[in-house]
Amino acid sequence: MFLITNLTIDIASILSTAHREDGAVATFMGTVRDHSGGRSVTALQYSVYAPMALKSFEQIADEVKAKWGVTHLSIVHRFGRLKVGEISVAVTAGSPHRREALAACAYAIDRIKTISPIWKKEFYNDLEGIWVEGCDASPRENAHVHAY
Amino acid sequence: MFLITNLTIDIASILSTAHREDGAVATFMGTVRDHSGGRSVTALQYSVYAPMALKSFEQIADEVKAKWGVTHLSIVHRFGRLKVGEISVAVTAGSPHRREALAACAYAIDRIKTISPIWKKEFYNDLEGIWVEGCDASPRENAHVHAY
Amino acid sequence: MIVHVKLFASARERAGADQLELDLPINADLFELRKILNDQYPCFREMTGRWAVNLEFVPESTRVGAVDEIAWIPPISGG
Amino acid sequence: MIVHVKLFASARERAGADQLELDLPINADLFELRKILNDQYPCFREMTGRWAVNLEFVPESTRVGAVDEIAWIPPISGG
Repeated sequence: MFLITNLTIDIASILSTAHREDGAVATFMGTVRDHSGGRSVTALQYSVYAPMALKSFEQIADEVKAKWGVTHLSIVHRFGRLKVGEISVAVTAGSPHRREALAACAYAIDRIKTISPIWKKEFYNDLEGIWVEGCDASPRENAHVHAY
Repeated sequence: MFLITNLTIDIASILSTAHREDGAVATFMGTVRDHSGGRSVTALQYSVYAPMALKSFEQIADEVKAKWGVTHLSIVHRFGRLKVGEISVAVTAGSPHRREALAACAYAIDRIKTISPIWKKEFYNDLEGIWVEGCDASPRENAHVHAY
Repeated sequence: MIVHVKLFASARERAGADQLELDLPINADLFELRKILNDQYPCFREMTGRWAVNLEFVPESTRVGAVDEIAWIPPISGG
Repeated sequence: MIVHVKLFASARERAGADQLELDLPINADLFELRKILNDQYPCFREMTGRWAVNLEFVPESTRVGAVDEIAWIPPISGG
């Protein structure tokens, strides 16, 4: 399942789509922290280039399946305004083996942060909000960085 | 939270105890596979030396917190009879950083398989059931194997 | 030829628009597009980012046409 | 002195009991306990496993007393 949604991410329903017969299911969830760079964060806003982000999720799933033979990978990402503690992203991998499921989750979240066109704006108590500038690697550089 | 239970593991309620303000929550779930060593598995039975297993969970949490600075680790393990697809174990780690949360989950599940006194009996279509003989490492060997 | 450049996040806010319309020479590449963008919208001169064409990251040497979906991708921060 | 040895999983099934009662010399260690166990319950001779005393894995050289909780831990397979 690949999903970009402005609704609360329901982790139980995501897990119900995992192939439990596989033996191992690993999940990573990113949640909104109450601080960033020493400042108190009150809310976040995610903006997404949705069709390209979904395509990137499919690409990441293909990479993960090729590298670790996991049988299932789902990626769900929020957009819009999020409160502290809410889930911004959930990655779930199902595999016959635990190491592969966990490695697939770690790889997928790294790749999302490198190639998925999604932007985070942080809001503080007293400011307008600032777009966080994260990864700007060229696609070719990515290929090297992530060739592990 | 450390729990040994004969009831269905409710992953949503476990995740609700994770510290979502942390930024990163990783979960590993082991589920009952429908095959093992080429044979079709119909059910599993877990037997636990409960007070020692709970003590081992606490030890694993201490190790994980010392190694990766994760703020939260929960371990829940089933006992009794389980059907194919049911969750046998759920490990959840909360941390400010994703790599630590995922590494903590991977480490904790490896340690459970090495030091927690829990035994699995596999049932097949036509047989009485066989106790799976897994880890028999001495405590001293463990210390070396897991010193990463 | 007329092309449209989709904008997101900080670039969208600085330009004050979801997308920009530009008149490019036939067979132009993204390097030429960037020069025209910088001339017409000075706020772009300081911006870092990547190009995407038809939902894929591409190098600046890529030639674009009127039917291509062109997007300017500022440094990303999802996850 | 009388000690009790808790059994689990395959050991419990083979011995047909949750725990066994043994009469050991004072100050005996687990190595001596194992010898007495093997003599009285021949099914133990082929068993591999570890010793736990008071909920901790311990080496065979550990001395045990009547108040200790002694458990025989066959190869584990949790997770």
